[in-house]
Amino acid sequence: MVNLGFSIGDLRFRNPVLTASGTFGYGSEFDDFMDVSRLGGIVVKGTTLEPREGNPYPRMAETPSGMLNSVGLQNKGIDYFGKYIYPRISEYDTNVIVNVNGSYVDDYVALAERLNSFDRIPAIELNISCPNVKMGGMAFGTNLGSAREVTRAVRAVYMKKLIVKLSPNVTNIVDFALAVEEEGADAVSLINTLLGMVVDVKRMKPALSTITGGLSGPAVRPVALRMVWQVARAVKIPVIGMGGIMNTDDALQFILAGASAIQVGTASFIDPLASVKILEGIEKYLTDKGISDISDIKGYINR
Amino acid sequence: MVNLGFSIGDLRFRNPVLTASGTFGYGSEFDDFMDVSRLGGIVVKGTTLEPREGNPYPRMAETPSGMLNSVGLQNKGIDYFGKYIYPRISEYDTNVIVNVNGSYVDDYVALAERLNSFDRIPAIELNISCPNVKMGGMAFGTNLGSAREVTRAVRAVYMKKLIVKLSPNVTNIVDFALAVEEEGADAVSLINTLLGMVVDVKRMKPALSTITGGLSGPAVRPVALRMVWQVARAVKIPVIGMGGIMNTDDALQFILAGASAIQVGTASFIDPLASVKILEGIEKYLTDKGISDISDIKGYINR
Amino acid sequence: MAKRIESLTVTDNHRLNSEYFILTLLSPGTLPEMKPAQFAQVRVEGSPDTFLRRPISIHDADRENNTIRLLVQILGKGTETLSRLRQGDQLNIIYPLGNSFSMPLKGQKLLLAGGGCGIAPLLFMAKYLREKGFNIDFLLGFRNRDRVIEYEEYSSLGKVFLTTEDGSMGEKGFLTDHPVLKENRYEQVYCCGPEPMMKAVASWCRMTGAACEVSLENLMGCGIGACLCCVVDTVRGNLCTCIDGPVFNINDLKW
Amino acid sequence: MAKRIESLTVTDNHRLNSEYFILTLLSPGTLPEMKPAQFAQVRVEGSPDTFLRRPISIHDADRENNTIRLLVQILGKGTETLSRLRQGDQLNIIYPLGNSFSMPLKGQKLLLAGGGCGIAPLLFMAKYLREKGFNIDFLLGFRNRDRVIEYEEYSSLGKVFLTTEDGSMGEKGFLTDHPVLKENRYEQVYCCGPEPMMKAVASWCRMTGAACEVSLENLMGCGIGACLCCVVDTVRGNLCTCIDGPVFNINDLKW
Ligand SMILES: Cc1cc2nc3c(=O)[nH]c(=O)nc-3n(C[C@H](O)[C@H](O)[C@H](O)COP(=O)(O)OP(=O)(O)OC[C@H]3O[C@@H](n4cnc5c(N)ncnc54)[C@H](O)[C@@H]3O)c2cc1C
Ligand SMILES: Cc1cc2nc3c(=O)[nH]c(=O)nc-3n(C[C@H](O)[C@H](O)[C@H](O)COP(=O)(O)OP(=O)(O)OC[C@H]3O[C@@H](n4cnc5c(N)ncnc54)[C@H](O)[C@@H]3O)c2cc1C
Ligand SMILES: Cc1cc2nc3c(=O)[nH]c(=O)nc-3n(C[C@H](O)[C@H](O)[C@H](O)COP(=O)(O)O)c2cc1C
Ligand SMILES: Cc1cc2nc3c(=O)[nH]c(=O)nc-3n(C[C@H](O)[C@H](O)[C@H](O)COP(=O)(O)O)c2cc1C
Ligand code: FES
Ligand code: FES
Repeated sequence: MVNLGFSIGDLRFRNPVLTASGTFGYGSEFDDFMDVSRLGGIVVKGTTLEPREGNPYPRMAETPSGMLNSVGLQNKGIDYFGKYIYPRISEYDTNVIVNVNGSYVDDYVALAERLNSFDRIPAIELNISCPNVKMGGMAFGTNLGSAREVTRAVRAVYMKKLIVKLSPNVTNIVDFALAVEEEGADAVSLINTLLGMVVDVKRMKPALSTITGGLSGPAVRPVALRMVWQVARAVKIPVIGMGGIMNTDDALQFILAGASAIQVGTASFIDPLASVKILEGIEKYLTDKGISDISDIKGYINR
Repeated sequence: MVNLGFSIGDLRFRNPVLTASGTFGYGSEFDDFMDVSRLGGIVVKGTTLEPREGNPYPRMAETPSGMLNSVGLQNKGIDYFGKYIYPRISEYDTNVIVNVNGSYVDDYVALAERLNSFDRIPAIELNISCPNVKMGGMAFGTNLGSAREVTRAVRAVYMKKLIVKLSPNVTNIVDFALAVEEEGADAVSLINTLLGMVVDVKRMKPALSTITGGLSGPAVRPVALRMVWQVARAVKIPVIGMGGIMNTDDALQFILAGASAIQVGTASFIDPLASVKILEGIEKYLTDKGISDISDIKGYINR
Repeated sequence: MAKRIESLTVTDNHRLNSEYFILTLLSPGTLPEMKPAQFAQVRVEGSPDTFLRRPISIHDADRENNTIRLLVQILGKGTETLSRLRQGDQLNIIYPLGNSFSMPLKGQKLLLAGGGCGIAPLLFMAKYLREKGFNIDFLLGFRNRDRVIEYEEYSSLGKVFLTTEDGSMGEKGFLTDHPVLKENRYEQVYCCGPEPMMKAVASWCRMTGAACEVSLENLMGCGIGACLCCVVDTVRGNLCTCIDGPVFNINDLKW
Repeated sequence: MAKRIESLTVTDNHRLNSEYFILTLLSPGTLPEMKPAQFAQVRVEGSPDTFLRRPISIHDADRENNTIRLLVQILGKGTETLSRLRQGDQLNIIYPLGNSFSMPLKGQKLLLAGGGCGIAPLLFMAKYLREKGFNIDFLLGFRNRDRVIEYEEYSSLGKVFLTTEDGSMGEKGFLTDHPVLKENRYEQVYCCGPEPMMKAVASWCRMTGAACEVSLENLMGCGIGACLCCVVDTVRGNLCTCIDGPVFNINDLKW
């Protein structure tokens, strides 16, 4: 038997394959295809205090080996989540993590406080990197002072595991990782989407209603991998890597570069089974190589 | 007849299609395929004062819709250039631009001074964004103070047109564009490559000898286009856009977003004729639409 | 109606004209239950530029032979690649997706209106309605005579009224210009096609008081409600075309 | 020898075994002049993951029929996609690229040594040498009997000495284990194959004083000297495998 597990502090994950926020709905969208509970965890949709309608259509454009989105955190707010989604999602036998968003520090804090009381939510992912909202989001994740401030404030009220999700749209992501680690983050996850744009030449207009959006998919993988490698060498807390992971080989790249776990994002759109296939693939890889614990290959390229 | 030309100050380009430094050799590599003089200009290989061997092999990795390189400015130095390459390259009836590199401000300055005397070189492109050298390069392009300093110093000695090539590996590229504009740059070109990485899972090692390298090709196009759009709205000097331009449609995206001209980079590896095809394609597009001057569509999406 | 991912075998790729073709696909097992207007998310292999799946309506289903048919218009790189599929090739799809047209009330006078590739879901719907004993009229719009497709197929299921933009077949003009709309009092209209066409039909329905459902064709990231990219602005806020649609009652839309 | 970009027509795709196939390609015009060890940069269409062209040696050229042949080993996504080409498909290539093996001196005793897909350029070279009146010996290495390819072809051009790693055909072991190397005094060796094999041959040549040229297989970005990605560390500094090579004299290499 291969040990695939990892931990954030005393929170145990049975394997290192999670799904990325905004790409896996609330899990139930995938029930027809797979047993969601097999995963190490799922990170649900970006959630805010109040309901949000998100940005106008069109919110998506296809790009070479990737896609651009500007959903803009459409969600029904924490009340609706607590009442209608939480009971259903609590049935999953895996770690369900809520992706937490706000326009002001107070929003994040209020939301995190509310989430303390959700027994079946053992961790939150603080999204300070959403490029698709006018206020908050990436503004926090691209300014060291704000990143510190919001992490500190949330840390002060949130009792369980705090993961901070970093923005790749910065000169030096390591500075941000170190800053949030210092402010008490239990783990960091990266990368969120790269800010990008597509012009529809036929219509002579931007493809997205919001002009710019967030780039994801295999196109960004080399950038994501580089950042995960840089951050993993710098921080002591676990690093959850993501960005363009489509298959086992891609996932292993991140683990070899130092990630403790990975999140599968856009890949789930192309193959809803991507996450479980990757999980099986990692297990097979380790078994074939006679490696009994995944931690043996974590950061291997640095040796 | 369609007017495709554009100018940097009083330097006239007959059309907006240039080739990107490091991807078109010294032009002669393409003589068998095309008449290089048809292009608006060519930017030759990154040049330094002294000869450089570049980084060890492997220096390249394929990525989804792109490639990673860490050539590291291999070139024979300015003396060799002046003696053996300049005479040959001067035969081209188009603007030949030298991409200028250094480890210290003084290197850039010395090289720029030398280039003053090359009559057939009407402009230089100051590369403050090479991610593949240990000293200089991107270090200048990711620090506002250094970017200013090197631009100012070169401006003080260089008499002809000064283009500054910006790095995309920054939080806010507009700040850099404005800074170098203020320091006297006649134009900006962007983007250089995004810092990325690939791990060879089979060998459990980084694919590149240098671990990280520069990502180019269509994968980066949405990021490049977004940055060109941001910069073009902020500066008054011409913006030369590049990053993943493979065909006419891609080139038009940049022009519609505000670029005065574009550079074709990695595309020339896949199709050595890419640049002339794009030139012909732009001309046809304008003719078909009955547009007589390309400047009529420059920045059209902002209207 | 569980969704599934399945690789089906192309048993036929029939070219209708320069723009349209019909793929016949054999399921390796038994077809799932499917309803009219549901669609499949099709994986386009071998096309470097098609990263995402492409949504294509179920045009027809043959439960006896476990085959489905897709009517596809060549629009860009994805559909162009699909047009080159050959017998024996595999096609990976996720299906059936989305809601479906609602059932009409007994005795209602029905119109199935469509244009372009929007006629695709109408065939499946017509067969469904015929099984339930309904009579149907079709109102189909094309650019010109050469673009008219599947005239026979539809004719065998109901009365077909045609418009072409240049008048080379049927009535000249757009769908809503057809005199049949003045001569008949349709009570329930099912519509699919280009947005301007659907909007015209919708406003005609509003005028005449006919109930109307339209099947929308938004850009889709996932097709299963996971990405929230395919939204349409409704009176109940942003809804997903892929799971809350593709069929919407026009009263819910802000048209 | 001007380089050109050309779309050639696949007239045959012959499968040798699970790993190797030979493509025959018809030029739309007259073949360019080509020399042994030159290669083509092959565009792999329809493979979402192959962004760059793939370098493949000219295995054979038939000037009368204006066809060339490529011997390809399936290694990854690019070559796998090429293996599925069918008669009539188009293949876009840039060719001929690179330098070539040098001519031997009159009367020199020659050995053409290769393994795996490294035997590809040796056929072209052998034909070339035969035309010039040279006699040749081949020393070819394979993993096992089932992997031996084109034995007849090479046999018709010279004496073929074989090694297989498991001894299932020819001598057991690696190329340099073959007794023919002890029995003969080769003066000029042309070699192509996996790097460890070429290094072994090179050191044997150094030992015996034979002149030796090897054809390298580096990763290539462009194939035409524009990207500087394909460098090899030589006594004259970093040189490009694509234009300064693929053939290098072992005295220039730091092996
Ligand atoms: C629920 C649903 C059912 C559909 N059923 C069918 C069907 O049965 N048969 C059929 O032929 N097509 C159908 N479509 C449309 C089909 O999905 C698109 O034509 C296809 O995705 C185009 O892919 P492509 O790669 O060929 O074009 P691309 O190269 O992606 O695009 C070509 C051009 O078409 C535009 N475009 C592409 N997709 C859409 C879209 N969905 N809406 C508006 N503009 C678009 C692009 O912006 C671009 O300008 C359906 C769409 C939906 C949402
Ligand atoms: C001048 C030259 C001539 C060649 N001639 C032939 C020939 O005649 N027949 C033939 O079958 N092959 C030849 N090759 C090798 C051929 O180019 C590669 O096998 C091919 O590019 C692999 O592409 P792929 O997409 O199938 O593999 P990929 O999916 O790109 O790679 C699969 C694996 O092979 C490794 N790999 C790929 N290319 C190379 C390389 N060039 N060197 C070392 N490792 C590599 C990759 O790192 C990876 O691990 C030649 C190469 C050169 C440089
Ligand atoms: C449609 C879409 C919606 C997303 N929504 C969120 C979100 O709500 N919160 C968040 O932190 N990240 C969101 N992301 C970013 C992903 O979680 C992930 O960081 C990013 O897509 C990179 O991974 P990938 O390339 O594997 O998709 C979204 C991404 C996509 C494509
Ligand atoms: C192999 C290679 C070498 C490069 N060398 C240089 C260089 O010497 N100087 C420079 O300013 N940019 C260099 N670049 C960057 C390109 O000029 C260009 O900015 C970048 O590749 C983005 O454009 P593209 O996606 O069209 O290639 C190089 C790029 C590649 C791929
Ligand atoms: S297409 Fe993803 S939610 Fe509808
Ligand atoms: S492959 Fe580009 S220089 Fe050799």
